[in-house]
Amino acid sequence: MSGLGGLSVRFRQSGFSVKIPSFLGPSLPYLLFAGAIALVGLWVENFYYLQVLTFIGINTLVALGLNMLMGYAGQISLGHAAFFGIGAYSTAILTVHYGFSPWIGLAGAISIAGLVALVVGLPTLKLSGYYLGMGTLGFGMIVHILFREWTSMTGGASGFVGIPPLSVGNYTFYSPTAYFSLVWGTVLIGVIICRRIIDSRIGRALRSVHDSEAAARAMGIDTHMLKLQVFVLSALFASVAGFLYAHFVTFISPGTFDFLTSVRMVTMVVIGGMASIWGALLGAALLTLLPDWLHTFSEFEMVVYGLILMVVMILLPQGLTRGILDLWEKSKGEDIDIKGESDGDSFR
Amino acid sequence: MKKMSIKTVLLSATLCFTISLLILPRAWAESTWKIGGIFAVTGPASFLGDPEKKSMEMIVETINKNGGIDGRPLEAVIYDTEADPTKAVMAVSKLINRDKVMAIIGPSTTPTSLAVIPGAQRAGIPLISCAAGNGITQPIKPWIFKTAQSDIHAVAAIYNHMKKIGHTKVGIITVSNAFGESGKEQLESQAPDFGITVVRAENFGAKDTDMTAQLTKIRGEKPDAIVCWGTNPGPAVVSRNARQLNIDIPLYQSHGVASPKFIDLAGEAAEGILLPTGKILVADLLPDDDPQKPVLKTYIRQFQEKYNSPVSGFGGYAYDGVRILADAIKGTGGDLAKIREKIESTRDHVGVSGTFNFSPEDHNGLDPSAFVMVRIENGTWKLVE
Amino acid sequence: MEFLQYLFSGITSGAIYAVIAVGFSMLYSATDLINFAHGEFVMLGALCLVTMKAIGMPLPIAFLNAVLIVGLIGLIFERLAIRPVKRPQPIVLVIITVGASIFFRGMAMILWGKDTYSVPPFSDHPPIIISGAALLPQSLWILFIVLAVVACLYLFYQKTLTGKAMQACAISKKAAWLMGIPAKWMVSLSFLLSAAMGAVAGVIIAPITMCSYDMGTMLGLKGFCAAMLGGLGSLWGALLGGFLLGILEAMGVGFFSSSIKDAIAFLLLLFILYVRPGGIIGAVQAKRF
Amino acid sequence: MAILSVESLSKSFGGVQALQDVTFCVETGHICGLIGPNGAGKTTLFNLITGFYAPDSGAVHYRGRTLQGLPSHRIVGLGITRTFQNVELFSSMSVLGNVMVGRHVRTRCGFFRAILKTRGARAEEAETRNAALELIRFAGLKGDPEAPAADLPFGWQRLLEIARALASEPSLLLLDEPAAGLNAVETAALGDLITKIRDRGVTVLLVEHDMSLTMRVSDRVVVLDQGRLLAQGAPREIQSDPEVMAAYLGRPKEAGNA
Repeated sequence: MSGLGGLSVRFRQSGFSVKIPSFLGPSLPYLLFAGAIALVGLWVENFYYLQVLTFIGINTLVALGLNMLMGYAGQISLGHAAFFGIGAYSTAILTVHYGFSPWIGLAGAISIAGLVALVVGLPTLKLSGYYLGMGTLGFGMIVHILFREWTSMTGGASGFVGIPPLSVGNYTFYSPTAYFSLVWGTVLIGVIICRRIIDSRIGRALRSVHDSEAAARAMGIDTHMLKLQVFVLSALFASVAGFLYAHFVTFISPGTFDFLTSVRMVTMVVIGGMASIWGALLGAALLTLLPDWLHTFSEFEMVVYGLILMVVMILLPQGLTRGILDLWEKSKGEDIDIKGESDGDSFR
Repeated sequence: MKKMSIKTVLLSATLCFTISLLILPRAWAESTWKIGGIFAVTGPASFLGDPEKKSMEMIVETINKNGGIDGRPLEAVIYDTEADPTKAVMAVSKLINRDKVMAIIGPSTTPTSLAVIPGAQRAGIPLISCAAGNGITQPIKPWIFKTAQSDIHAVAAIYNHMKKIGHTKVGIITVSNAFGESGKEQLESQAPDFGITVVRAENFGAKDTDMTAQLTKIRGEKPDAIVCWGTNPGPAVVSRNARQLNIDIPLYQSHGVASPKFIDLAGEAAEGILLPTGKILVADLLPDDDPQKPVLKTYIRQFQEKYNSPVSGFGGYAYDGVRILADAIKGTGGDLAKIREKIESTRDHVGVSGTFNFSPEDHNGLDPSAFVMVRIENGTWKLVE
Repeated sequence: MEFLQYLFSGITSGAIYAVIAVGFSMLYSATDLINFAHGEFVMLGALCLVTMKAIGMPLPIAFLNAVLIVGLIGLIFERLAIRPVKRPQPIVLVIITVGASIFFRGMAMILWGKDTYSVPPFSDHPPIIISGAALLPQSLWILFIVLAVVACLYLFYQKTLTGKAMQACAISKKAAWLMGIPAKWMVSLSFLLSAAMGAVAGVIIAPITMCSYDMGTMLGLKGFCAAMLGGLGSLWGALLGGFLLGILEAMGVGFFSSSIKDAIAFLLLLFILYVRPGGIIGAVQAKRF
Repeated sequence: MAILSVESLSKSFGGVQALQDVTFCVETGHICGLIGPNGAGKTTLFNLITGFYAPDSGAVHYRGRTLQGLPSHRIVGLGITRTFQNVELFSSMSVLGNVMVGRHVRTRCGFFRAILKTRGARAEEAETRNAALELIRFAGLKGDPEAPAADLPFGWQRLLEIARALASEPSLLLLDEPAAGLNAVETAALGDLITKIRDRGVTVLLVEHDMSLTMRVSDRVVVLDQGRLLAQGAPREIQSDPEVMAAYLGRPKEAGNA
């Protein structure tokens, strides 16, 4: 078929294929994506739009990690705002209380979040379905209470002020364009990491666990350890996002890392599409822009929010990305295989 | 796994462009004084943001009715932060960079104010916060002002009243949010100045439904009085629980519950409760020579005419903020540095929340006289000497 | 004397958690589902009561109307949101019910506005004082009503045919379907009953907790922790779990510090999930895999 | 030398005694048929060997090592893989993808190597791909390996599952009723494949109801009935053993009454 020499890109259905030189092949989407970032970064000078795009970038990072956990490994987490918070508070405490440089803060954020994810993940990931949802929710609540009550370290409910901005040598990432490119550069690295994991042996193992845990175990995959590794990976993504958030807004308060934020993160993955990287990007963008679109009738934001979650989950279980692609294919007269069984045996 | 359908390639490219196109800059007019407002209109702090938004819209309308400022009308652009720091930061940046406002009123809560201060400072835009947290104006930040009565004055008013009656031991119970923490800090730090010792400090969740355990612990320390620092509905539950435990020692509340809603919620448990409040609640009981009386009267009349709902002291913060800003804009032609100067040098500005005397060292401009002590007697507020 | 007061305050909040937990367990025992929006049904029950009383209805009629309305809402919710799902895996249902809870909260905010309402207690004689510790009469009302309701549910499950059919559905929908039980209707019926249970909870706790559009979330989570503590699916377990949680919280505040009050519920939840998912009574073999 | 020996294995679920004191062994390089009427305990025995269940008593020895208490993914590492009675394919993946997952135990690329895309990882990936393609051809699966596994006809899905199991280079392959639902042509092809597998040196334990297939390919046959070992021996002996016939067809009535 397609050895390493040339890469032929083939439409799944219509057999149309175009030859692309192989060294360019696998990294084409990244180049396009990087090009898009650079273009938007240069073209948009208005600080507000850069700031909105930066927040979208930070949310995308979280969505990418959660997408690996929920979309590929099929494990739900209702407490991921806790890792987002751990990342933010670790760097805040390390840089302000102990005077370390922000990059030590980053290392601290990653190691603490990773450690907590390991300790919490071991027992939690033995659970499944509702119990896993409740276990992660309980964990998220406890961490939120910890942020609020540990006043000496976290500044308690009134928040943590004066987090230093990021700087490399004597160049500080003050200007929104600089921070925009830093965040979206991290997102690009995140996308490459996810893509490489998905296309590797680990990615296949993940999807096999999602499709049929029994068969995966029969193929010698240590499903519990694998779920734990992905849980830690998604926690690291969230903590890096927390680090970037803390140094961007230079103020954090427990309210930003509560249960509603965890639900918003899950919504990003759900809307984008459970097992698609670009879906995570789409979901993050939509969710970050939603309050902006709704600001005129802000009363309805919660109603619209709840509706989106329900409607997407009921009608488009695979999420908007796949939904749109399927509609696009349907409009081209393709026959798409509708996976849902007939109504008769939809019982568990 | 080498295969990659062309679809994802096109999808990723169009995705990034659509996002940036979605939020194209909209054209804006130059002919009005554009000021921004960010309040927690919905969400947990809506009892603050909602009246503040209404008051701002009302005062802008009245200013424009009598000719605007230097002949140009005032235009208010108001966003809802839902008391969420991230939304507040985005709203401020939208006001500054897209709507190109010249000054900002709000936000309503302390955490959101602390979150937006760096942005306003960097952009060099005067911001008048409606939150009470002390960290907003301490240490002094050139562009940041505050019209809400500070917790320092509220605690001073309570402790003054206690000193007069001879209470020396106090038990405090505070809500576990920013307002509660700032109150607890002041209650504990100012106590020695009035010869009072805090014998017990407890806290409760904003949504908690039963505080009898905390009150029992406080009662065990035999204090002379109890101070409850929080915003509805928590303090109403505390008052009821105190009545159930028939705790007969006096119960003080904070200015956070200085609104008719508290009496309605606490029911007859509100009888005899003392609390500091802006003069707005007892406007008609004020002696006629009180300079604030006419301002309060007009504010209350206008508010009830426009919204036919009871007035709340919190709306007054935004009302004063806009009036101070309007006076400062006069004659400066929109030069932000001059406006900042004029705000900072505002003297004897009689507002709803008190008489403002700003100075380079005091960006709140209020003193304990902004507060008066009231007692709740058969369902209404009564001034206490 | 203080211990007794902590015990009484524990009983008061325990009664609240218990009556909500029963709703969770009842739905789980009948449909094997966990409804994260149950807390919002409690809120809707309380706010409906407020509206009914505002119109001037006497308490019993208002009580009945609130329960009927919310039960109907539960039925419509199941019909529109739960039944159409093609492959009802837990992950899908968790997200749908969480979305529903946000949706109901948003609607309540629009209909009832943002501030808090108070409701007079059912009977207004003063608190009962036993050697210095005060117990609210309202919590006794809650106790009696919840016991009565649980007794009715128990009879309904054990004695009536529909009750047994519902339990059969939970164990195996396919088998029940083969036996001619309209499984789809059973699920709808159990949602109606669970929503009605939530409304009952909302109405009887309203005098203590006061009601606002966002009271449902924390109460719902605490109710779930109580249901898990007692043993998900067992009605008596829910009662036991509710009171135990309330008393433990009150003791925690009394003897440690009030800031850990909320943490107690969730720490217990995690403990139960990890060590003994069946809960104290372990009535239902909890599915871990 | 026996690659697998089962010693007085017993297992009961609640009141049901699924297996009772079963002892037998499978010679290396042999195809051992395991037959018995429904409910004889064949699948339970299967799951005990692969570590899905833990036995009540007795032990399973594989190459002299006991499999007691080993998690199932370690047992596969030792070289024992299985297929399922009702095919358990990875529906979201392609045919090639499914077989490549089979290679999991034989490859080592972890998270870091995958992220860094080291030369070793890329080489291992290419090698996995080629091995999988070779196995797909070996199993006789034609058509596009990139096609989704769920689109394959049922017969081919069975072959795919066997190819996937082979991908982990097992020395003992357990087939759980591979011929169920296949027509005559597909069953014959399956028989050839099983013998080809044995010729590659893989010992096969075959649980199957299709007598003609089992008798044709098996070197030895073990018969289970109600959880007990009934008989074991060469296919011809088993076919003529009266006990076996009785277990399947029931005792003939005493001659004389109609």
